[in-house]
Amino acid sequence: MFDQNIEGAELFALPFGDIVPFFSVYTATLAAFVVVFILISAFDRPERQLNIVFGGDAYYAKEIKESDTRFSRFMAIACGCATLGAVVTGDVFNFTLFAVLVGITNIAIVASAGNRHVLNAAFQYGIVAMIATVPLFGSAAIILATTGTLSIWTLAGMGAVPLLAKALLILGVMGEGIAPLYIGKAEIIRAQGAPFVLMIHFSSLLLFLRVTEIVLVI
Amino acid sequence: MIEYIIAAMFIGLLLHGIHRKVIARIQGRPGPPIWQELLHTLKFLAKESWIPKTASQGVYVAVVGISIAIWTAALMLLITQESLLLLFALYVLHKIVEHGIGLASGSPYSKFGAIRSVVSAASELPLLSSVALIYLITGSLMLRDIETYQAINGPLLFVAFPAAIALYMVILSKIHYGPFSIVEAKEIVSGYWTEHFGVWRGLMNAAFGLKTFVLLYTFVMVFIGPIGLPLTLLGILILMISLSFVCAITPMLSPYDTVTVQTITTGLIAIYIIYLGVFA
Amino acid sequence: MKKRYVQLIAIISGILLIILSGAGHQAIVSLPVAAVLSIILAPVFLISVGLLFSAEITDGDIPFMGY
Amino acid sequence: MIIRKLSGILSNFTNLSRVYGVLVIIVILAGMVSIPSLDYHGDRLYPKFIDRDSPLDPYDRGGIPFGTTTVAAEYPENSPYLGYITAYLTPLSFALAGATQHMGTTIVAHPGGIIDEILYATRGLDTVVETTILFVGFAVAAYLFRRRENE
Repeated sequence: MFDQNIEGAELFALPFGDIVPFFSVYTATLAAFVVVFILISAFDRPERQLNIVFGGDAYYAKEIKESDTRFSRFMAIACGCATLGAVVTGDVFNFTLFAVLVGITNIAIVASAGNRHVLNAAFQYGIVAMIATVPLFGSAAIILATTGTLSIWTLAGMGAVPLLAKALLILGVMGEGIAPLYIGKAEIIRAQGAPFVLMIHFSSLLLFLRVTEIVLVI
Repeated sequence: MIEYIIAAMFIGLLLHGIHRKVIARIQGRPGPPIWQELLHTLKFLAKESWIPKTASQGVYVAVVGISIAIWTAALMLLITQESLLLLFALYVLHKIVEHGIGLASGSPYSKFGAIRSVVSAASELPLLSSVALIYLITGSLMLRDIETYQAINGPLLFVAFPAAIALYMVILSKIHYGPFSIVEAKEIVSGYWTEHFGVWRGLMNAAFGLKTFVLLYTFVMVFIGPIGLPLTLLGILILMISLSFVCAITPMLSPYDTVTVQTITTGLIAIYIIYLGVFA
Repeated sequence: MKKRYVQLIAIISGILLIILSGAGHQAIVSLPVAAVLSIILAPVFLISVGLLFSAEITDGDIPFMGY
Repeated sequence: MIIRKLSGILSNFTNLSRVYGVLVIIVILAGMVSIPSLDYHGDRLYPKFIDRDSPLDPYDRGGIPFGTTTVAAEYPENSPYLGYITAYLTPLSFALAGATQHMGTTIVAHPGGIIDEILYATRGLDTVVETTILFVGFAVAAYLFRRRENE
């Protein structure tokens, strides 16, 4: 059913009502990476950030509170699961929902940071992520109105989706943290807890990869 | 399979050496011998290695494995003639590796490298526009279809010239000493991999050799076409030398200027794609 | 990790990789399967071989936790 | 130089939402032009037949509880039990529906009501994700609130 010459052959599809998650060679590769990173963020302990006292040769290692780690870890795993959903789902609306979930969990991961600078950046990024829901859902609405379906399986290869919907979809995912808006993300990443912070960047890159595939396929 | 991996790593590291040599010669220095990077890698392998106490151990080790896996996968992709889009995905995932390497140790120096790597994430955008343009022209992203297309219609280099420029820029931003290589810039010690030493450093060196080989091979394969292994290797060598020339005579841009230049390039190509798709 | 375990991992993954490579060429295993398996095995093999190289200096636990 | 100026704007994260807003506006303005060329395909959307005289007004599906109810689906072969409980009302709802004409306005507040909506549109996973988004939002808010208390 799904054999586009864009992302390789279909390997497996899960008939799950109207939302059919499917694995092509492409999405299966992405899903494998997501699983690896979920495992890393679930089981790895955070690093201890070293701070240098400028003007001297002293340095000290920051300690992370156990309670902060727990929340970040939970949110990182949630973020990983949302990314996994976004990667394997076979439905445009479902994809946009997972994208929004990724946006929220991304901010949650750094919510425990004590650094004012990081929190400021997270706030700005949160505003963008919030605005981004408008183009995201707008694009899903336009796709449903103009084609009558949201299933990527049905839409694949039809070329029926208008350019406007594709542009809005890309723009929406961009709002979840893609260049050239990376500056917000770059500042956020100064927060500590490597396995969790890594997830912020990882999830938005995977969203970007998946949206590229969707836009090319539909 | 393993023989391809080892051979590709070997050639890639040799290309790195040639790169350094050409740059040195252009700048009027004698430069290191061309097998310097190979020796480097072997030297690092034989060094004492451990994991820093402040590091996040899992990430610290896993990123090394992941970087090898990513570029092995990219090589396998070329061998099995799978999708170009998947290659794009692997390239983007390489960003995570850079990032993870920088963050894992907790050292402020490598963290700077990691933050720059996030900032320079715009370097993926030209590749995206390149892939989209190729899809628009050939109607397929499978490498085998692209080869068939080129066997009939001649090299893509002329038909999809903007895509070639974009991919060239992408390779340029991944090569050492280039105008866009802010991530490995020397003013932040060794960039993101400052804290990876010994075995880890050696293996990463090998993985990055593999990366250079795969990227250059893709360029030749996609834009010039199936021309046999010896000619392809010659093409890779010529491409590498041209890249070294660019690296030797251009200064490094500041991080945000890099982002702006790459974004503008992508924007121009995107406009060209929309023009092709809508009006032509 | 003790040196013997690393040695064991290196040898097993190395042999598997060589078998895979041979099977791939003889078309006993299909090319994509061989490719996927070697992608998984390659990092294991290379890291364990690398650790063995450096183990010349530190016999005992490799890699040990440093400073 | 224009590149320098642009990177100056991009490098300040307080401009982030403004830059993004400008991008959205550009795309939407460009998109406005193309709207007349889009045509509406209502035929394949999930259809609803609204019976104004029913006490369950906007939500009346008709059909037999635990029997057949005509429900549109994208892939009917994936949902063999589609519409199975769509027409089901809890005893309380059933009694209310007999007593008043306005049951339809409150039906989502009853057990069976909201599930009915989900199953009717057969988009179960969407609703789960939506709820998860809300849950995560609450979790973050609660965490931030408690963090302030601790300090």
